[in-house]
Amino acid sequence: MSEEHETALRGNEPSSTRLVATLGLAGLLSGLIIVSVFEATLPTITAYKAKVLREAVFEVLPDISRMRRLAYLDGRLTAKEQEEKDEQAVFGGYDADGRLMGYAIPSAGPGFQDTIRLLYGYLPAERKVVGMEILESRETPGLGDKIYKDAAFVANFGDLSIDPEIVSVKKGTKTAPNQVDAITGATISSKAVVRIINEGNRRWLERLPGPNEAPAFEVQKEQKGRKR
Amino acid sequence: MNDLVWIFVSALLINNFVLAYFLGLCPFLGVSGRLETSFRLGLATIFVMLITALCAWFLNTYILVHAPYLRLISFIVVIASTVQFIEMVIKKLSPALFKALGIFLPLITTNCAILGLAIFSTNKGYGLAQGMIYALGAGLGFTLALVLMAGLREESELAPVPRLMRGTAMNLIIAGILSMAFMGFAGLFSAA
Amino acid sequence: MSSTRAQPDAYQEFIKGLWRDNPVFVQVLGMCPMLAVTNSATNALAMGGATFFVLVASSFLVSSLKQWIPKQVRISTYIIIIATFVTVTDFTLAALVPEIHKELGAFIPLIVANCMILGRQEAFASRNSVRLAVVDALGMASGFLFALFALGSVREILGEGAFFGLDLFGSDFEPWVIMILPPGGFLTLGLLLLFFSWIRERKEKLAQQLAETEAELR
Amino acid sequence: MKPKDPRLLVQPSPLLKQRMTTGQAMRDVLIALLPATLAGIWFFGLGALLVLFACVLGAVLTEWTFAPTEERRERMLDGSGLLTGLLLGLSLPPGLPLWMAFLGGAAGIGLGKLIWGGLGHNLFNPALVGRAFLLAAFPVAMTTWSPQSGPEEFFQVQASNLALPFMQASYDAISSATPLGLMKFEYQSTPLWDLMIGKTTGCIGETSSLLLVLGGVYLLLRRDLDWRIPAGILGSVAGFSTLLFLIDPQQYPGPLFSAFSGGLLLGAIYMATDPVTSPITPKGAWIFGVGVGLLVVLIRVFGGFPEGVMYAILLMNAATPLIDRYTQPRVFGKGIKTE
Amino acid sequence: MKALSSLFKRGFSHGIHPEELKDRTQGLHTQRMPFVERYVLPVRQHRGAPSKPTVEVGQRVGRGEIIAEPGAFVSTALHAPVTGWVRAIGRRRFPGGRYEQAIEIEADPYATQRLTVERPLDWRGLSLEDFVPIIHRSGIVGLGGAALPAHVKYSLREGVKIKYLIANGAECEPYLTNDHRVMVERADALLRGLEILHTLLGAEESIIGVELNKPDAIEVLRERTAGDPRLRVAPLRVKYPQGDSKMMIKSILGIEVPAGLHAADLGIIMNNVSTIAAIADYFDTGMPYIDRMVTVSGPGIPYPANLIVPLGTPVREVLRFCGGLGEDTREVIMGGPMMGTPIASLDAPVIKTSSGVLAFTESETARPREYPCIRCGRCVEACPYFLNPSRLARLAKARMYEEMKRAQVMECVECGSCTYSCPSGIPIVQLIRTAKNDLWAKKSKSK
Ligand SMILES: Cc1cc2nc3c(=O)[nH]c(=O)nc-3n(C[C@H](O)[C@H](O)[C@H](O)COP(=O)(O)O)c2cc1C
Ligand SMILES: Cc1cc2nc3c(=O)[nH]c(=O)nc-3n(C[C@H](O)[C@H](O)[C@H](O)COP(=O)(O)O)c2cc1C
Ligand SMILES: Cc1cc2nc3c(=O)[nH]c(=O)nc-3n(C[C@H](O)[C@H](O)[C@H](O)COP(=O)(O)O)c2cc1C
Ligand SMILES: Cc1cc2nc3c(=O)[nH]c(=O)nc-3n(C[C@H](O)[C@H](O)[C@H](O)CO)c2cc1C
Ligand code: SF4
Ligand code: SF4
Ligand code: SF4
Ligand code: SF4
Ligand code: FES
Repeated sequence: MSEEHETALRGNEPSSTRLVATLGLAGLLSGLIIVSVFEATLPTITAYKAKVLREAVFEVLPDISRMRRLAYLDGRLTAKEQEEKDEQAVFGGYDADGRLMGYAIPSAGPGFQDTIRLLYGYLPAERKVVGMEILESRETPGLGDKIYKDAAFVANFGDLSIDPEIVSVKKGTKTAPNQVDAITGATISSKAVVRIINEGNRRWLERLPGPNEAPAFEVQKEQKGRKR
Repeated sequence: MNDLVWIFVSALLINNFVLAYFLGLCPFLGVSGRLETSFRLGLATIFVMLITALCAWFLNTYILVHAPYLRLISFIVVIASTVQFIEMVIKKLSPALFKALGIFLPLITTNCAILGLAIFSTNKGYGLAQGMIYALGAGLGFTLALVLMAGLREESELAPVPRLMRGTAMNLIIAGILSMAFMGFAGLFSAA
Repeated sequence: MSSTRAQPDAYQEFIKGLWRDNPVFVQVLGMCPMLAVTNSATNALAMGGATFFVLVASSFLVSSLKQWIPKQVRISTYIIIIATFVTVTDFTLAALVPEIHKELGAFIPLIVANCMILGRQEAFASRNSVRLAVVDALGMASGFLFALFALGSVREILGEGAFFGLDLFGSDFEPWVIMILPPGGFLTLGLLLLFFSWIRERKEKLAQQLAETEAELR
Repeated sequence: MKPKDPRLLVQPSPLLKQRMTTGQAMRDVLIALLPATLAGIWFFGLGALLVLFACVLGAVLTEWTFAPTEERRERMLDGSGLLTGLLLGLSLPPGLPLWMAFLGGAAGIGLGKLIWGGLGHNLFNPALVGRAFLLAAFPVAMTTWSPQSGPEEFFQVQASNLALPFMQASYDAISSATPLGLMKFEYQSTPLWDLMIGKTTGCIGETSSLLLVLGGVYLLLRRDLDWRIPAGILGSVAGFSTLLFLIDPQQYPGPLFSAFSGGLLLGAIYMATDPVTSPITPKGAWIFGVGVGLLVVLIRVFGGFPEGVMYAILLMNAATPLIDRYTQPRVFGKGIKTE
Repeated sequence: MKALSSLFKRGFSHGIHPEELKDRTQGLHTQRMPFVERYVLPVRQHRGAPSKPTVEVGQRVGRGEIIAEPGAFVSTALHAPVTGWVRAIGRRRFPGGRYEQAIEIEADPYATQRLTVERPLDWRGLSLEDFVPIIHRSGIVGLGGAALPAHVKYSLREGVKIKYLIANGAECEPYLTNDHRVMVERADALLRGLEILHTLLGAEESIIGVELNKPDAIEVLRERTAGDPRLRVAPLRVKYPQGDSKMMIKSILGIEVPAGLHAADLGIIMNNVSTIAAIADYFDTGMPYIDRMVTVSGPGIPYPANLIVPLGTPVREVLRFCGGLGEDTREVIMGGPMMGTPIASLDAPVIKTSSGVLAFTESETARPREYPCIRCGRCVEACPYFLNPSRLARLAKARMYEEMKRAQVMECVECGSCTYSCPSGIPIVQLIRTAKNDLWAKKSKSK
């Protein structure tokens, strides 16, 4: 390095062991600091995540009173709170006395600008979508972002039949129960949302058991923790 | 399969690292003066990115699942050593190239484009194949932007650009217009 | 060095970073991770704040540890130090202001990549007394903060017709969407650079004229 | 005895010049655009005229303000600023608020021309830079297409035109999709003849294909534009879309529709051919044209926008320096081995 | 005509088609210009070193007598165009404004102006080695514009075997018709000259290249050369710069002379038709090069003509002989409008390269203001050497001369086609000249 630097740290050639030692020390220290901060902040962060998730689920599944995470493990849904890498899961929504009412299904796909992640509520009994919430998107402000800002558009998904599949139509031409009024000027994002939900259905519907054989909700334990 | 295509196109054009994410601006503004150099730096970056993706995937699957908090540090260490390695190789193979790239190879080490790649593909939860495709797209996109920029800059050097405009201000405006043009790729292959 | 001598220096160092060679407007360093999140004043401030903390903290640490860091591994050490602080910041923000953290998303870790921070360690902190290093860091960081804030404000005001999220021009203002899109970032920064170099030139001209007139008066 | 001589000029050779001048070229393009312009005004009413005027005003004022005082007159005279304004105006929706049109003209000249050093030094097409700016800044207003006004309401200007500066437009007529929009999102085509004569919605200047072609022929005869570029564009668009059409006639438009709809003709004949921002070598011109054509179809068919001409041209503009560099012909007598 | 020219597959690409404007003079039989009282003879009318005067002031000289001998190998002799007295030897101002050594001769009004020369010598039996010094003293230079002393081309490098001998009758510049008249009226001289060179250079074939706008010349030469296997006439498309040696060689032989080489290196010798005729005259009559054929034309000239003018005749006299100058004249040009040079004063004399004297009025000389280059590409499509004049001009304006070298500026022959065709009125070739001269200067300094 430059001369004045040599002088700056006035040290004659240190031994390689010292180098390693220094690095090791630095690594150790930083590791310590990081871990402690991590431990300190973890609860708050996870709590927040959970809160956001809860709100989303309760948003898309209007009249449920409890929820739990249902992971798809070797061919069946099993209640399982903490998540693992690349395991697929939905969220079961239950009424007060623990009967399963519907599922909140996460799904994602390409939008106009970037990937759109959303969560939608599905009632197996009526084969209906009853709610949709965008979790993440980078659509254009003023156009694409109407997919979550435009109440009218979101309302489309409040009571939407999924048979044979959901289709988006030009604004104001909705006739059948499985149609969605696209946003004028943002047809592409609208279509994207619809496509993403359809794909979610394609992936999940045959995996979802009917209300009665779905994993039940152990009422007593959970009630304390998960009161709203 | 289909989503692999989209991942590639998205990284290459729609969400070009330089023009949409502002990543790797230092080399973008610093090196794009000469076409030759830009091209080589681009290639170097592609290479580093591919390796980064590989490392990122490895770390994510085997280490970070147990110690998520070490993500940043481990990424940096791995990437840094990779670049060191490349630097040595290049020094061996073509001293000329090494001269041409000057301080920029070390700069790639801490270049946000590289780190960004690792972090983004982690956030998006990409697997190995997806990650590699993503890296390839991002690298090529970076190179594309860099090369186009170099061509434009070499040409505008002959023009009587207003004195105050000269230098970085001009380059940023050029980049802005370029990024406007790239908006044309938005929605590519996503509109079914 | 004696504090009496250091006093003016310190001030100089601070001003230098804040204005004369402002890291962004003059040196144009370390923009990348930043530009992306300057689409609103709030985000800009948050990002600036995070960078501020990291820069000052690492400068302090590096300058106080400089005797013990062998030069062969200094860069790696600096990076480790910086990365540590960044990670800390990341977690802290996530815990304290989750909404903003969501906005800034993947860009906080990228502070590590910011050339400016490493640059300061290498160029200044590792060669100067702790207090000078810190003052310098404060200056640079404030300069950086200021630049990001300027960018963020312009982009938010034009792009959303709002400032810190509160509406400025009433409901039927037509926002300039481009300002919050990537091209807006480039164009705004470019024009700001133009603007500041123009101001600097004006000042120099005035200074000259002043000197000349004084010379005449004598 | 000696008669007094005339005082003699001493100019360097060559002492003959052909008559064409750049100013004349610009004027030719203006003339060529006149029919299509008038048609546009006729179709969309007084509002369209105001939009055009606002654009030209924005462009010319900007040019005038930033020109060095001594060069002002000349810069105004070469008419390129005027042309930029007009071409920008022709590529805007007729219902656009005037203040946006003005802003577009200013942005086009400012970002697209002045900062590069003025006429001849810009590397992106100024009019299109202006349009791209507007499109990205005001996507809604820029994609709201007010229907054609019949002769009787020619003189009533739409409310949206008259929106106050920096304020939103309120649209009285409900917007109707352009032929391309219909094609892309509803898969319904528009009769070819309507496209030809311009009985469609769309930008002010893009509707009437016939008149645009007419102007193009005039420019060709005047040797003002490089025929290779329009040829390349239209050729590749036709070819590419024929291919897709054969694959799936329901979903993809046929070649004729592709060629005559949207801004393709306006772009191919008047904008891609901007000499300043297109390659100088003949080979380069071909590459440029084909490139634009392919990008247009790519964006129209697989992209997020119903229309891609503007972005296609801008992207190829960006590539032009590279194209020029790699299509330099071999200098006479170079690289020949002497036996 | 068009159909005919379209028949020609070969020929060079690019180039321009300026108006020919030859019709006023191409039909006119040549006249001899009467002698005037004073003659001014610069000692440097050719490329290379100036000639050395061999006479003093006051000395009497006879028409055709040598008055200055070659100053070097690349140089030539100078002979008295009239019988009279040397009145002055000193510096005079000349076209281009530089001062030059010149010999001033006052004609003897009573002299018979008969040639006073040593007796004509027989070329048969001469070898090329004896031939070169003879031409060296003949005062003959390349009349195609390069003004290279003729003998230089004939002193071949070792091992060069001459295949083709080409007579350049293209006369591609507008207005000029003197080569044309030579070919029509002095076909025999031309052919005799060709025979001399053909034999001495040992060429395999001799070709006369003529542009299609001179059908009569083509016809005459065709019938004169009919049945001679060594000779042929090659009609050429009307196109500037058809007369440039490399372009003409491309058109006639389809050979592309490599950059940096001379035609001679490929075994090709090219001479202008007038040069060849001059050589014939020298051997027939012993007359050295003292009379020059000049086309006097242009809108400023009342009575255009093809004149045989003794060297050194002041332009003023030539113009007076052709009815004086119209007072709307703005510019008087020596040589062709594409490569010639305007003169500052009418006292400038006719010299060996003055192929024409043209008087231009406002309409030719007016220049519209210069616009910036709009990259229209017309210059690119004009340049016969496939350069990129637009880029060269930009670089020149940015003073990036070294970069220009990389852009092959040195291949430019300064034909001016680019400037002619530029709608922005950019003085491209002028910029190129400055750059080249600068580069030459650097080169010679570095040497
Ligand atoms: C700058 C810009 C951004 C756009 N962003 C979106 C977007 O985020 N989502 C979308 O669906 N359409 C977007 N559009 C509009 C699409 O290009 C396309 O025109 C629209 O989806 C067509 O819908 P329509 O047929 O209802 O007009 C955008 C257009 C522009 C010019
Ligand atoms: C642009 C250009 C045009 C020329 N045109 C002619 C021409 O028309 N006729 C001609 O004899 N020489 C012409 N020359 C000169 C020829 O290249 C060549 O030098 C000449 O014919 C050689 O004969 P000379 O040595 O007798 O002049 C031209 C040269 C240049 C550079
Ligand atoms: C010192 C010198 C030597 C030259 N020798 C030759 C030669 O041997 N053969 C030749 O064809 N041209 C020779 N020329 C070439 C001239 O450039 C002349 O223009 C040449 O004929 C090519 O141009 P032109 O043919 O168009 O006149 C020489 C020029 C110079 C200055
Ligand atoms: C055939 C032709 C087409 C042109 N097209 C455009 C154009 O599309 N946009 C524009 O701003 N100027 C255009 N101009 C005018 C001029 O070239 C343009 O303003 C320059 O780019 C300014 O440097 C055109 C000029 C000609 C001769
Ligand atoms: S004047 Fe020169 S250019 Fe013209 S014909 Fe004669 S030699 Fe050729
Ligand atoms: S300037 Fe060109 S023509 Fe003149 S001597 Fe040099 S190379 Fe030959
Ligand atoms: S003057 Fe030179 S550059 Fe111009 S056309 Fe002739 S050869 Fe080409
Ligand atoms: S002819 Fe003139 S304006 Fe056209 S490209 Fe050449 S130099 Fe530029
Ligand atoms: S490359 Fe320097 S901060 Fe991104």
